[in-house]
Amino acid sequence: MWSSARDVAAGDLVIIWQTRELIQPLLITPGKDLNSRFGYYRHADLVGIPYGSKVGSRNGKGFIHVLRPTPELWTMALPHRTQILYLADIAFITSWLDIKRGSSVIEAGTGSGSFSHSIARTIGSVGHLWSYEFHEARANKAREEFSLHGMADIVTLTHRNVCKDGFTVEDTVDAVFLDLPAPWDAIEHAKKALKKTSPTRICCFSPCMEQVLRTVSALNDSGFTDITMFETLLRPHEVHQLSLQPLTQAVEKLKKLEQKREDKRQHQIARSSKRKRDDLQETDADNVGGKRLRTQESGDEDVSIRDIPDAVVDPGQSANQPSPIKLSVSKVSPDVRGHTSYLTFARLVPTAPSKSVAIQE
Amino acid sequence: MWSSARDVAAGDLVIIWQTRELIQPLLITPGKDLNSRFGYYRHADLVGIPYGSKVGSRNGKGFIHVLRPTPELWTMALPHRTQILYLADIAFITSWLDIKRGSSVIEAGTGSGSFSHSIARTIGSVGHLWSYEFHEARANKAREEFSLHGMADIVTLTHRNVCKDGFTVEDTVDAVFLDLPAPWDAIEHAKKALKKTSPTRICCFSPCMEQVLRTVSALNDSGFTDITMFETLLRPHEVHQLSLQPLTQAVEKLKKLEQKREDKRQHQIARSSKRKRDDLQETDADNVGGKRLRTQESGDEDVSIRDIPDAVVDPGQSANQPSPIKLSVSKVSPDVRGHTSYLTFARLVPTAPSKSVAIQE
Amino acid sequence: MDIADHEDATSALNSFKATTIQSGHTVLLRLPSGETKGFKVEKDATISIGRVGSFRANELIGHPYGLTYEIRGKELTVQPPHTLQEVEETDATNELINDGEFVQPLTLGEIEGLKKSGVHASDIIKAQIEQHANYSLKTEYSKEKYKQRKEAKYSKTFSTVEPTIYNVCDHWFKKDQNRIRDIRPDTLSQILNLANVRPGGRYIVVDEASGLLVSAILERLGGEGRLISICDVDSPPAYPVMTLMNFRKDVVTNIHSSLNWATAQEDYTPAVAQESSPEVGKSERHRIRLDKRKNAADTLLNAREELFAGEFDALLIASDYDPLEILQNLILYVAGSGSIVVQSPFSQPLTELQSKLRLDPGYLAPSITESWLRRYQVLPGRTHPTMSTSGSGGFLLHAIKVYDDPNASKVSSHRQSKRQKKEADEGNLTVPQTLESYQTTELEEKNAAVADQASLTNEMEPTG
Amino acid sequence: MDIADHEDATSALNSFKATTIQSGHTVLLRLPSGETKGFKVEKDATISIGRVGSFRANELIGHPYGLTYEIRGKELTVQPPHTLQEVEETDATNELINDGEFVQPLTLGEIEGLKKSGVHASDIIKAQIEQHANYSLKTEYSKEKYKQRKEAKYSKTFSTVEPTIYNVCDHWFKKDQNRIRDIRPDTLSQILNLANVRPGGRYIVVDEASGLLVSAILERLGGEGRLISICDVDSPPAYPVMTLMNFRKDVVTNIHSSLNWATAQEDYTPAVAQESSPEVGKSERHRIRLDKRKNAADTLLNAREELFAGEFDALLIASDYDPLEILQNLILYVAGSGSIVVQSPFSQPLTELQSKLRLDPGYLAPSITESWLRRYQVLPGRTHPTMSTSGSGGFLLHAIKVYDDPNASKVSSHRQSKRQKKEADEGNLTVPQTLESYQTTELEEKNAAVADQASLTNEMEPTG
Repeated sequence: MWSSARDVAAGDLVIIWQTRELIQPLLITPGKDLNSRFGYYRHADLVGIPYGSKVGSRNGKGFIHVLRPTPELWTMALPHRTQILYLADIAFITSWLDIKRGSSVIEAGTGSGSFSHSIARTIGSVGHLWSYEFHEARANKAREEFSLHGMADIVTLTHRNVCKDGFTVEDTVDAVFLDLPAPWDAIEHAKKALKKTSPTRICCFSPCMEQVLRTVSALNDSGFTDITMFETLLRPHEVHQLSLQPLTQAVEKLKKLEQKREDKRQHQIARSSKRKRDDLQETDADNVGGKRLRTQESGDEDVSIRDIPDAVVDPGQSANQPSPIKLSVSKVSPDVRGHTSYLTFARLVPTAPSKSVAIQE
Repeated sequence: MWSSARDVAAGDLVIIWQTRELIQPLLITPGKDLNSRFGYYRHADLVGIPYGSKVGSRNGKGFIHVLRPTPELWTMALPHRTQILYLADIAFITSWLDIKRGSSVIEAGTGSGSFSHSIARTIGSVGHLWSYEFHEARANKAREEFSLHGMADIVTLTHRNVCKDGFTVEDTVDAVFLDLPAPWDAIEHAKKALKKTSPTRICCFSPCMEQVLRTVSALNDSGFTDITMFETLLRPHEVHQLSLQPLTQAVEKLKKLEQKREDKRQHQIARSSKRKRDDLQETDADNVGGKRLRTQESGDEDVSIRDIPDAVVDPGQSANQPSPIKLSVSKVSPDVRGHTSYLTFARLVPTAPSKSVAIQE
Repeated sequence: MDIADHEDATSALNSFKATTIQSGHTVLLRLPSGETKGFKVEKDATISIGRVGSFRANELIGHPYGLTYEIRGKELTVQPPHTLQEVEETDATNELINDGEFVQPLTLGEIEGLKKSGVHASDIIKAQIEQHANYSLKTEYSKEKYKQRKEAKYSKTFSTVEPTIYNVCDHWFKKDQNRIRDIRPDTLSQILNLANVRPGGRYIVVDEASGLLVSAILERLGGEGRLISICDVDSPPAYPVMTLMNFRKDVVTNIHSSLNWATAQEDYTPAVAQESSPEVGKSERHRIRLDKRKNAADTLLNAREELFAGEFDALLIASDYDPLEILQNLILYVAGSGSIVVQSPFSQPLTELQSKLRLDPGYLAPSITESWLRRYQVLPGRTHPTMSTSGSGGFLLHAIKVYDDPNASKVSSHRQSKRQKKEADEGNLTVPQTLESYQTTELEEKNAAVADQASLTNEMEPTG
Repeated sequence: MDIADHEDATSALNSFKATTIQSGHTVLLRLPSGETKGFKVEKDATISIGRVGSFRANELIGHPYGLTYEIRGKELTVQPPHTLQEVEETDATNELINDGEFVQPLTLGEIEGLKKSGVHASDIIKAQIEQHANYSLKTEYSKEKYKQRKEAKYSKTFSTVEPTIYNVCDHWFKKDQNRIRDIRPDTLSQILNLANVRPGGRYIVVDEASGLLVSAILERLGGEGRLISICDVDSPPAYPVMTLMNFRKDVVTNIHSSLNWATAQEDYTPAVAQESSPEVGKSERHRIRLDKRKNAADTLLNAREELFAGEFDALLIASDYDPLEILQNLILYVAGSGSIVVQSPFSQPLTELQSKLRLDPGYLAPSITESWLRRYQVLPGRTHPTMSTSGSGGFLLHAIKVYDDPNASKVSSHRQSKRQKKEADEGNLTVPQTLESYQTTELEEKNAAVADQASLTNEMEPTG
């Protein structure tokens, strides 16, 4: 597929990593420039540098990392033509369907090609992928892309409505992957396309439960067995630095705070001044305000780092205080994708051999 | 409900905690004995001790903890007449249905009473629970239990098939909870029983998705709104003590091991003895065996604590070695309940007030 | 229930919370986007909710919560409840629609014109749909999605949201989960049940979750019981979460007291208590101030006395201070067999705590749980879990306070009166009925050993 | 694909793994209980699977994997595949069945008699059902459950399970997840994809997961590529997981080498390499031994040379040693833009590692993920997630090896030939087509700042 050389060459497709949210493919075309918020770069400057290099912009506005494409990076960088499959689903489907070097695979539809790239990588040049897309413009774009990425030998792309017209191969493939709105219409076609001499497998990708129920029923009717269904997700974790404050310190601070306020009050009483009435209340209000502000700040920055007012503690004293417990901790990120699709799997059992089958070696 | 006194009295229902797997209710009946694998106890001995006491057996065979019943402990201790609801579902349902002090609630069916006890606790003596059970023997057992637990004033138990015959109250309750095989048959009845002057709520508890789909449709047809569905689970975490071994130590051990073996070999060559041939292989085999055995042990005990062979290290040297990093870590227990039921919720919106409604205060 | 005074309880209940919207309430409104926002309802004031519109607060006052309204001018019309509509699948697919060619036929100016002329949102959408070149080619699913998006944009409807603890927690969790320490409604409900919070109960809480725990416990007490909260500022903080609950202040004052970490120390004498000089013969103003001060002092001293008397039903902790230190300060005041529930956004502090508590015979079965919650879309034909969910709802540690008997595991130790001894000797050896299932249970380990491995088993959910 | 020799690759493929059961294979059999167990298939031997029965191994040899058999005597009959049966709901409920009265009408002795007389399992079940007093009163669901339970108990059928890496991992995970460090099939699949494991690739692995990673990488290489594994014992360990894969040993030897933590040190000279004296003129036996030793030495030295030459595609780690130390030892040998994947059963070691790596400019975007997996029962009318699932499938840390340029963030720094400079000057400033979507992207922070907050965002799953 992509270049496996150490260094970037003209004509290579590279991945330009600017931030986690900005990962873009780039076809190295000396003479062209790359202009982004993170600076200005010339393609020519990237030729000859090793893959994985950090490159500063010509105008000092930032930097990029120049990476070698992988199907996983491609999934993060690709132009979306449809909703796409992500790592967790792709990896799990590949594993359940036992897709590996040399496998023959069908996928329908091609969509944005996220799954296609991963499968092409995994089956290698001795495997083959038949990919079907019913949307003509998308099919054409995908075909261009596969060709540009050196996958033309591995992938055969067909513009076709497989639910109506079936697949282009028979008794040929080890695995079928259906990402269609109505996969049940393609299941009999899939059965035809699968090999009959060894165990073969199918996966249907459906976001809704009602589609699953209909798919299960169709798979069962077509003689598929071991029908099972999975959901898988990748839960990214955030790392935080947590410090558990010692309580004794808070107790001391509060005692001092109260004493200070009491001293002030006594002082005022002694002076018998006119401004008596408001002082206590002011102190109260200030304090409540301070507390709320702190809570908000810690909310905005990091909930785990919390402080009680430092103003009232003599700096000299803190050395005697127990120090906070520091921990490096993690939790699942708040915005986890909660569902992608249901993955319905089934097997097609090979025809039983006759008793006279010779022992193969 | 249960005793709120500090000390255990004769006639109290207490919870006897022997192990996490063995938690049993006991009605304190002086004159009777409690005989278990963990020793022999007299009820009379438990009278007058504070709740929460650890009590040793008379025959020195173990101990028990004598606890005050709570609905949560009752759920762990109750005699199962059916599959029961557990903490996560009960708590969530209670919260979504806004069940609190003074609430009027319907549940069907009563089952083993796990939900009933929790609801009775939460609504208190000013609330009321109408509980329906279609299985006569179970209804009778539950009625006895409620009476024994001092809940007779809070719970009205009716032996009735609510799908066929509906509920015994109208325009009365704030919330309905249906744990029935065919909840859709009871939804119109539930609507009749709910108050119409304030927002009311319903929850249907169904293990299978097909039941959910049918329930959602019935709720919608009956005019319930905000139909939504949840699953909730409690994932218990195991705590492990983890030590990350320093790699440098392993490197040194391996170097010594190899040197030792090489010395032995050279020694043998020098002696030109007959037994040459097997030595190297033996060492290999031993080592492999040792490795496998260790892995198994760590598998049986704690996967996280791992050692490389200590036999080959001089004890004097370990002081100079970097010490392993010790961490107290946790992970989800391997045997988590993966599904209990789908919780389908909906609201019944109160009738809109006329424009002339007086402002209440 | 063991609550004595039925009548008192009922009256407290009736006055704890109004069931209809009142002037002075802070009311959550659900906007067309699905988001909830809090608005103060004041008699004769105008409530303005951004581009959805504005209306007079009086229109809501006296209404039950939970209704849906449409704003027409400054007036509100109650809307019938929204029911789900079946989506019929047609033969249309997205096959022939070219990506990026999804043209919007009405210009923004045209839409604004329609809106100003008072055309109803659903008609604008319909107009858009009719003029949409590709609309009929799209599948019903895509159409529905498109319609919903448009509806959220042009709709002038909103609903009032009942201030249940579920709704308030949900609102805050979505708005700023850090401020409530990641406590999701499901986790909150577990905290309340694990701590056995019930009307008439007595609880201690350390709430650094913006008052979420305080609010939830007060809601569950419903006016009957006691709550002492312990904070790390010298005066009780204003809890932003509590604002949305619309409790009656007088009832809350009766059942809730607040101490701080200094005043909660037995060996500490608060400054107010040091007061001795009666300071008679001062001005009226001064006397009022002194009375106020006296009341505050009494409240404080009473709360201290109550705390130190102990026998609380449970201790609930959601704090950034070392939880072990908090327990060392407060465990004394929890009744035997009472619950301890500690919440943390991270598992690590609870892991450390559990590994210490399991060695302490004063805590029975300390166990850590994480709550898991999943919400589903249940539109007909399109049932699936929601695409985005909250990652974490925080972690809980639960344990039961017990009284150790250091001799119990070795030899038998009993307090026994002669009468009890006699009864016991006469008693038969039959196993009580409630324990009959026990006889057949196969146990593989002694309980002492099992108790040590406490963390390895699922306490709350025995398989059964 | 950039693989040169198409023919070689094909032949390697064909010989890597037999597609039918062969003598010498260790075959997983799925028993009626649903459990899988490994059995060695040796020509002419008898395979005994407990109470299910026994049969001659020859009956399986030459068959494709995945068939279901029934044991009749010592013979196997291939069974047609099992399909799901629709459960019809009747009006019956469990309402009238009294708990505890579910009497089994056939005694154990009677059942044994039937079994010995060769009655078919399904007939025994039928007989039991017919005599079951309450059976007709039970709901169809209960009946189905009852039938399944009985079937598992009396059935004499089993299936052969194809040794896919999924099946082997699943088998080990259920059998003893500790020994494979909690690596569930889904987590394993993510490891392989994150590390970009592909035919022809070159990988370094530290596998303390009983050979699961080694097996999975070899399976993915399919005979083409290179794998160096580094272990903490002096000779390569026997990997129990690999036994079930039934790889051809000669192909594995060609693509897999093993070093240990001592021989993987550049500054260490292994003892075998110290050998200098030719020791000629010894006995035949001695010479054979010397040759063997010479071969072992060559293999070791070649593996060292290969490792130290570097440019590996990825480094995969599943180890109890401090992962930071492992990286410090091996990162040098990973190619620029190569992947690092570290697995742990606990999040904590990866949390520590991530907090260090994010400060190291040699690692791009170190991020921690946990895999989540849920399996469903999909019997018609009874679709729900399985009641028991594995709690944890372990955690992964993924990062990309990059070459830092300390000046890059401050000033521009370029290697530029004159020719390139000229081209660049002539080039137009148009943004390349593949970047066109970028122009409209709104970014709120500079990349330097964003990169610092690396862990706070979901790397692998951008919303889109």
